[in-house]
Amino acid sequence: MEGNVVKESYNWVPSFGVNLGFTLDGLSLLFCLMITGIGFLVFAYTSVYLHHHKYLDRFYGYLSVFMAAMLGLVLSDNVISLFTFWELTSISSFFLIGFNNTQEASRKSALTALGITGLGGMFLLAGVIVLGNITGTFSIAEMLNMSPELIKGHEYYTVAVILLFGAAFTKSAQFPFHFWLPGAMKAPTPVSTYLHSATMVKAGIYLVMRFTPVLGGEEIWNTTLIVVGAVTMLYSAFHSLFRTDLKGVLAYSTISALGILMFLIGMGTTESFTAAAVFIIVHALYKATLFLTTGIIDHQTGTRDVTVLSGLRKVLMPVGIAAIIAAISSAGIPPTIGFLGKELTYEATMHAPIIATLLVVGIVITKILLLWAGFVAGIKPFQGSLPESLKDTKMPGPFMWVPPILLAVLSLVFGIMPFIIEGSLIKPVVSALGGESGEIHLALWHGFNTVFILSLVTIAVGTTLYFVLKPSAKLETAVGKLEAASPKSLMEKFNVGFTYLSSFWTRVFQNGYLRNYVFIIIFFLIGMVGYTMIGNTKFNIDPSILSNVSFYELVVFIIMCIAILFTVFTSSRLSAVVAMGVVGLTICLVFVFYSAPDLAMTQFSIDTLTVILFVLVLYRLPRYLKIQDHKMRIRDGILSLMFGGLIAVLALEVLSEPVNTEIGDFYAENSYIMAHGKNVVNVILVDFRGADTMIEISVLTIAAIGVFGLLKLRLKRTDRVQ
Amino acid sequence: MKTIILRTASNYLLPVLLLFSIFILLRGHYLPGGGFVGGLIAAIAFVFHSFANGLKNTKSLLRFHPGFLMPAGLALSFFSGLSPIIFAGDPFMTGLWYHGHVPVLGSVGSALFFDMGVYLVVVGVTLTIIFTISEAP
Amino acid sequence: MTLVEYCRIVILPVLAFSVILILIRFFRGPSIADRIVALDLLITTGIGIIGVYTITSGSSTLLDTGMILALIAFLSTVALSYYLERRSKKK
Amino acid sequence: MFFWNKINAQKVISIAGSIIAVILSSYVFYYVWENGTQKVNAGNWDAPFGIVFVADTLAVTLVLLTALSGLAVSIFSAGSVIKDRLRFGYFPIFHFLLLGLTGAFLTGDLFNLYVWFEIIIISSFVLITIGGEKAQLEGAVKYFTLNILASTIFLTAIAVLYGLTGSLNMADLAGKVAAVENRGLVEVAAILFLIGFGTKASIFPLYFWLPASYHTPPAAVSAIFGGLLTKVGVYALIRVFTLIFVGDVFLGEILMVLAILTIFSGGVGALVQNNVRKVFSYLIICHIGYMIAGLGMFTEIAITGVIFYLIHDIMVKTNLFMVSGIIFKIKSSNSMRALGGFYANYPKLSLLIFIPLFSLVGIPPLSGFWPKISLIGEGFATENYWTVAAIIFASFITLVIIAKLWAEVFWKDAKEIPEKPKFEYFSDISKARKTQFILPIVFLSLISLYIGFGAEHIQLLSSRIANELMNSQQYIDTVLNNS
Amino acid sequence: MEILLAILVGLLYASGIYMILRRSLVKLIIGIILLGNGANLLIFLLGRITKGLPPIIPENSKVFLEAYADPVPQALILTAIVISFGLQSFAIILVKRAHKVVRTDDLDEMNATDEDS
Amino acid sequence: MKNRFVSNILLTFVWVVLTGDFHFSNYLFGFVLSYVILMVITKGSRKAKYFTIVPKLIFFVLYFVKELVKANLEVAWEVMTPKLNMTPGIVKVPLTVQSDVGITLLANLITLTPGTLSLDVSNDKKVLYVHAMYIKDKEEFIAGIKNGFEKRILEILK
Amino acid sequence: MNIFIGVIITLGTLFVLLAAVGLIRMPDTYLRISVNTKAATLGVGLLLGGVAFYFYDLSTTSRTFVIVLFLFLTAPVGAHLIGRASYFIGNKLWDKSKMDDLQGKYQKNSHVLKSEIDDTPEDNVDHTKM
Ligand code: NA
Ligand code: NA
Repeated sequence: MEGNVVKESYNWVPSFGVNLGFTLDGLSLLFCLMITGIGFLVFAYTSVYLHHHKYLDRFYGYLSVFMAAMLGLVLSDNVISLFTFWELTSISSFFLIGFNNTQEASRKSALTALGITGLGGMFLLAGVIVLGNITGTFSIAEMLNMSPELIKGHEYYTVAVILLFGAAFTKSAQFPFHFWLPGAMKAPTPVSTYLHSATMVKAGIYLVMRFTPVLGGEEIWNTTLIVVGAVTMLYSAFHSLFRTDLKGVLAYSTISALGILMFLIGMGTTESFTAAAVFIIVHALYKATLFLTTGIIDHQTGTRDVTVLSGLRKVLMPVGIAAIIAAISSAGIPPTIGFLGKELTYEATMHAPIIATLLVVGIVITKILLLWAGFVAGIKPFQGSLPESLKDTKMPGPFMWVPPILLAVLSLVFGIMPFIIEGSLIKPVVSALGGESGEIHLALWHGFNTVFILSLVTIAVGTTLYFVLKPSAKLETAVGKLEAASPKSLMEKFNVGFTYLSSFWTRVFQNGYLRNYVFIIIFFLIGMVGYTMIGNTKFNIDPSILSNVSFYELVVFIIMCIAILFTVFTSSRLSAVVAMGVVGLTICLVFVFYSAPDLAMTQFSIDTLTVILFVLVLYRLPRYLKIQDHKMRIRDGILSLMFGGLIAVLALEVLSEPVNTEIGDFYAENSYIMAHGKNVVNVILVDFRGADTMIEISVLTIAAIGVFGLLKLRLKRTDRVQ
Repeated sequence: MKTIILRTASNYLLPVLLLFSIFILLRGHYLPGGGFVGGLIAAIAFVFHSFANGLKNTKSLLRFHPGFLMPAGLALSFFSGLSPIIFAGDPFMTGLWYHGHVPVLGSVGSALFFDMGVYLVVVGVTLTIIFTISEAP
Repeated sequence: MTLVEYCRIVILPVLAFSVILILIRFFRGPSIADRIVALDLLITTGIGIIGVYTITSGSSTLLDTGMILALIAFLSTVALSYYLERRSKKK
Repeated sequence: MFFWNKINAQKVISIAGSIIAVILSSYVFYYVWENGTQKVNAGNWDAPFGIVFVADTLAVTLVLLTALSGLAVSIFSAGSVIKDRLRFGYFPIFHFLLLGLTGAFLTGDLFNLYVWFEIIIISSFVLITIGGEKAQLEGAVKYFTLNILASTIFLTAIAVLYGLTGSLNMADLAGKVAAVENRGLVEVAAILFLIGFGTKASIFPLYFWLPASYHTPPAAVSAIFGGLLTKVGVYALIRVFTLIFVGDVFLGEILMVLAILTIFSGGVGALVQNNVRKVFSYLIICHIGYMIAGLGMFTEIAITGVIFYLIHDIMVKTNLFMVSGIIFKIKSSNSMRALGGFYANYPKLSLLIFIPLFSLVGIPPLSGFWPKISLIGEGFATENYWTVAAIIFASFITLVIIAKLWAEVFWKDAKEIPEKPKFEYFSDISKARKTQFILPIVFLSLISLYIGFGAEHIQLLSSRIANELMNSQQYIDTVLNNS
Repeated sequence: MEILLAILVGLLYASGIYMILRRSLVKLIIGIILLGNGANLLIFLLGRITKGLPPIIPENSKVFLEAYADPVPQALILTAIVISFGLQSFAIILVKRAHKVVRTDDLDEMNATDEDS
Repeated sequence: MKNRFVSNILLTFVWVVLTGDFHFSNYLFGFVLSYVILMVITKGSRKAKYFTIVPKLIFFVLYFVKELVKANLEVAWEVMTPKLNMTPGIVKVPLTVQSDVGITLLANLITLTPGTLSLDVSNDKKVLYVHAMYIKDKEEFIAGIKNGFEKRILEILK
Repeated sequence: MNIFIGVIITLGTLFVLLAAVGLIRMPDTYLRISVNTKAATLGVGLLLGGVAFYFYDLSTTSRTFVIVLFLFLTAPVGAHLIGRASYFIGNKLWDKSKMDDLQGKYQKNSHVLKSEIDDTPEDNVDHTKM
């Protein structure tokens, strides 16, 4: 399989360079096997787990969609289709987490998970687009074939890396985005098994691995991965100590494992790649097993509280065996593959490019804590005496207990015979990551060396810890107090703050007061137009345009000014209406003076009608309000005057520009000769621009229908609510 | 307003106003006027009549709902705009003209019918609005 | 001085002056009826101004506007009186 | 109008008319697609003297979309709008509105565009007030005032432009505006257009009328408003800024800043709403921001994204407001707090609704996703990082909001809402009427799916439109008969 | 005269906006009307004004013999005036209904639709 | 009476068309001519009304113009002189005319004359309330109206 | 001819001016309405007569004639209505007025106008009590 690549492609949106291109290489194969293999077992397991559930069909539907999406994700050669499947996994995960959607907690977790992974999705989208910009292609294969210097030297390289990390860290629950994952444990256990430990959360790992050959190797890439991975693994391994819910323990240990993976990839050596590849398998096997057994315990006993559970080996023996094997693998005790994984990890860490010693300390502590977590999840429930309340616990059907057994057995088989996976899985993965796959040789026994000593220390300390420190509700509560500073609550606080900001912003602008809306709009207009005018216009108002003013024109001007001011400032509505009549008359006179008899006539008729309308409505309207707010008036007055002044200056500016009467001249020349009319204005209205008039009378008609409806239509009480 | 003077005056002013409105409509193509102003004046005539005689009397004078004038006028305008497509194969609203001189009107063409449509719509709209308001509680 | 000049230099200013006087009444009121009367007279004067303006501009088509003013101006008065009456009835 | 009182006849005529409109506009679309930009001179007067109607690919695409939304909402109206409203001219005015939109897309004359805008706003005034309920009237007063204000500003802009050039024909203006020496005045005119159209398109800080009113009329009305009314403002902005005021850097920057603020305001607004229709209303604003951003970048690819988004948005927003209508019909409420249980009780319907909801989010490969590739890509290419951030923010917040809505309305247990006496619940109505509710949603959802999965076609279309817009000389030559 | 007309236009715009910014429904309508008048007058002014030469071809002539005012702005304003009339009548009725139903003339009290519900 | 008038108008048109001169003066001339012809050719009692009313109408108009000028000057004097010497008031004028047209005509003519203003007619049509600027003597004022406008109106409307 | 036109136009203008002065000077609404008719009748009539003579063609003559006719038809109706309305809204007569025969003849609610004062004083419009 090594080096063999299977390709299949279908052009989807070629304009974007988007195709459904699928490539099966070593990396894809590893993930494909996990997805289909564990998927198959989970499907079987679910048939019993949700046997009588009303919506089992729905559940299978979502699960199938998820599986398809996940496969698509790891097989895509095109980053856009990769993103598409990425989002589909988020959405199907949303539906699966929220499967018990009538429970508030379930909905909330689903929302949180979608929120975080959705945010990551946005990063991914931006990231792949930037990558597309850098490389000029959306095809991963083509990116891989490009000279890395071209990409890494590009100015957007860092942006692309940050964006991709954003996507990967959220999806793979890295600190500080990790908190959605424990929340996602609200989903039915098969979901937790499948999505939140084995597959979906590894999509981020996949992404980073996939792009390691393209973007990896730079300091920002490696350091970020190591630091984030290290913090994540330590932080969540530590946190798993304080859980009493089995799934909580598992969730935190999963996060920790994901951190380890990031950490390993970040080191960027063949050793670390090998370790990562092996650890993916290790983790998938033992964590899936533990989840499945936890599911069985939950399903059969009705509780997951680890402080209550004990002695179940007496009633659930096969399950117990699977769980214990998984726990041993998790602890890295031979002959499980877990041991191999741990050894490789220590080995790789010791050769880390930076601060190797510190990192070794970190990884050892993490492993110790994970040992504890694995024991608590896999051994503690089966150990000791069976409490009275759990005496009636029955074995579930074989579809439920066979899958974990199978997985547990695989942990053993691969541990004992690592060559099975060496050539078929590990080497292809490492070479896909750009490592030297030739150097790899997997074996359980590496000899007595530093790594082995570290392993021994890990096991010893971990086991001791297991016996000393029992999970307890007290501890959980105690650590709960620290929650205030955790990323989750910080995020929640941010959430609250942002919601507050949102409400505030919305209320400030959308405050319900029409006058404020108008004020803002006009203010905006003045600002924009004023800025432009001050910056650009010449203020060269041509004095020749100001033809002499006759006395009667001046009088018309004065009357109109006074009438307008009177309209504005009178305290009687009726006086305002009458004053508007005066305004109308003076406008009419202006039209007469300046050669527009048609306009004068129309203006006057319409003014008369407006007065009539007002009069018919006015006595049903209230008198003016007696609200005196001088500050407001002055503010509005200044704004209005600025607005008016702006328009006036604008008008004068335009008037000093040369005039072009081409169109009017055409009308005038052809009005009689071609359109048989001598009143050019009328000819324009009914002929040259008759379309305007046609529409205009439609406007009038609609207005009339509207008025009619507005006044005549009274909804019946029954209709009012419709 | 029940005053004898207004009522009587309205009886002689109504025909004068209506006649005047048609006059204004017809001469619009040559001199100031046209469908808009004509229609507005006709509408004002009826409104005036309703002030003097009450809405009921004016409505009975009209015999049909003024709202009917709107679709009628729209249709007239629209078809006079459509006529060139039908009769001459020209685009919408191309002027069609009867080439000959008709007393009073001058040339007769589709534009005149268009303007008449405008007139009817304006009358219909204005009266609908004002009558509706007058009737509303 | 020709007639046109006479109209422009003497007649129009006098009419304009009358308009200012009427406007003073409009402003002073005191009752709304006074304002309506002032508006009415303003329009009538406006017709006169339009008439004289046709002489100064030599364009008699502008008289058409005068016709409209003469015929429908009083409708505002009718409407406003109608309003005043109904309002007083309500009291 | 001659069938004033025969409601059933009105319904049939309305739907039949809408179907004919779809057929006609499809034909015109096909014709223009095959033969390029077409024009018709109204009254046989050549441009720039007469009014010219120009069918370029953008125009016919929008006309086709209008017809499609029109058909859907027409059917939806037949089922959902109550008799009394129908008796008072609902359908005629609804079709006037569609006519107005079509005319606005097709006209090549600026003043004629104003007149079409007026027919649109007066129809929308009537539709928004028809029924005259308290909320409707309160909303309408604001809607009315701010839209009139916008129209006045638009008219002011026309006055300035006419004063500068003496022309109203947009193609003619393209040349004449370019020749004006006083660039400051041209810029002022452009800003006036920006404010006039921007108010209609509901960009920041001009959008206030929208959240104040869109949730008040019947859902069918909101649907057509939500789908098309703001878009005609966007269309007008695209038209004048690609044809008349081309490539002004200052304007581009302004558009970009406004786009970011629009996205933010719409997004945070939607976040804090409880009423489903208000959520959608704010999301309209938020997503208008995308289009304005693309216009501000002013590259061919960005415009392609804008057009793609426009096409997607028209379909999906129309659909969502119809969805809000069906939700209201089922539970007599649009409050997210009060609603619940849809998934349990109406699983098939829920899955149907899932399509427009998540198309809106832009979950790939649903329709809202594709244009983002162009927009984000061009955002980087033109170094508008804040805009990219805003687009990402908007996508994210839309996701969060829709997921929340899904959780509240669909997942949450059905709450006991006291049954409104005499409310005609969805379960009470005949099968035929249920079909009238659901069929249009299915119809538009299918179109949305097509836009998503057949993105290649839409992308081809969008890029052709963008190409035509960026190379406007061809449009100008067609209109002015230059050869 | 242009300068006076420009001032008038400015004043009409200013007073229109000022009235719209008040709280009373009636003032709102008056403001809209004033604003509309301002816009019409602006078109008129920017279309350049000409004294005493209406664009009407003399009786016995087929074309203009002397200068004439530009007819285009006049036609535009006519259309705009009539449209505004339609809108204004609708506005007046809307205000009447709003007042009747909402029972206030105070625009500040009409903010229920903006509140979160 | 109506028939006569219509005939008169028709004949006028015939005249105008015959002469082919469409000027205003020709219309007027045609009208007078056909009026005279009609007057000559019409016989019987019906003749009286139409043919006596036209001269009366003319005289009436002249009378009105005279009153108009007189009152205008009167008011002009009042306005110009610095002191207001008016004795205004509202006078109840009993009506003899009974027809609506008559009452309206009377009232309007009174109003058109400066200085006087018809305020309203009582609902039973018995009295007209007139506001006047100069009421030296109430009876005299009433008589002035009754013997002036009202008498003439009665004659015309007979 | 021009001198004749000048004279009648001047006269017309003077009458309009006097009406305007009258409007200012007259002490009550009714008197103002009364002087108002000056401008509407002789003032504008003479002015337009001048216009008619100036242009001296059929179309101008008929138009001026029509304007004057319209004014004569409409002005008194308007005056009547506004005068009546002023009485309703309680505009008082000038205090030097000699008499008010209208006192107490209007009914407040029905606006019926009687020719004699009858026995419903509580319903009568009475300016002395307002
Ligand atoms: Na037109
Ligand atoms: Na008098």
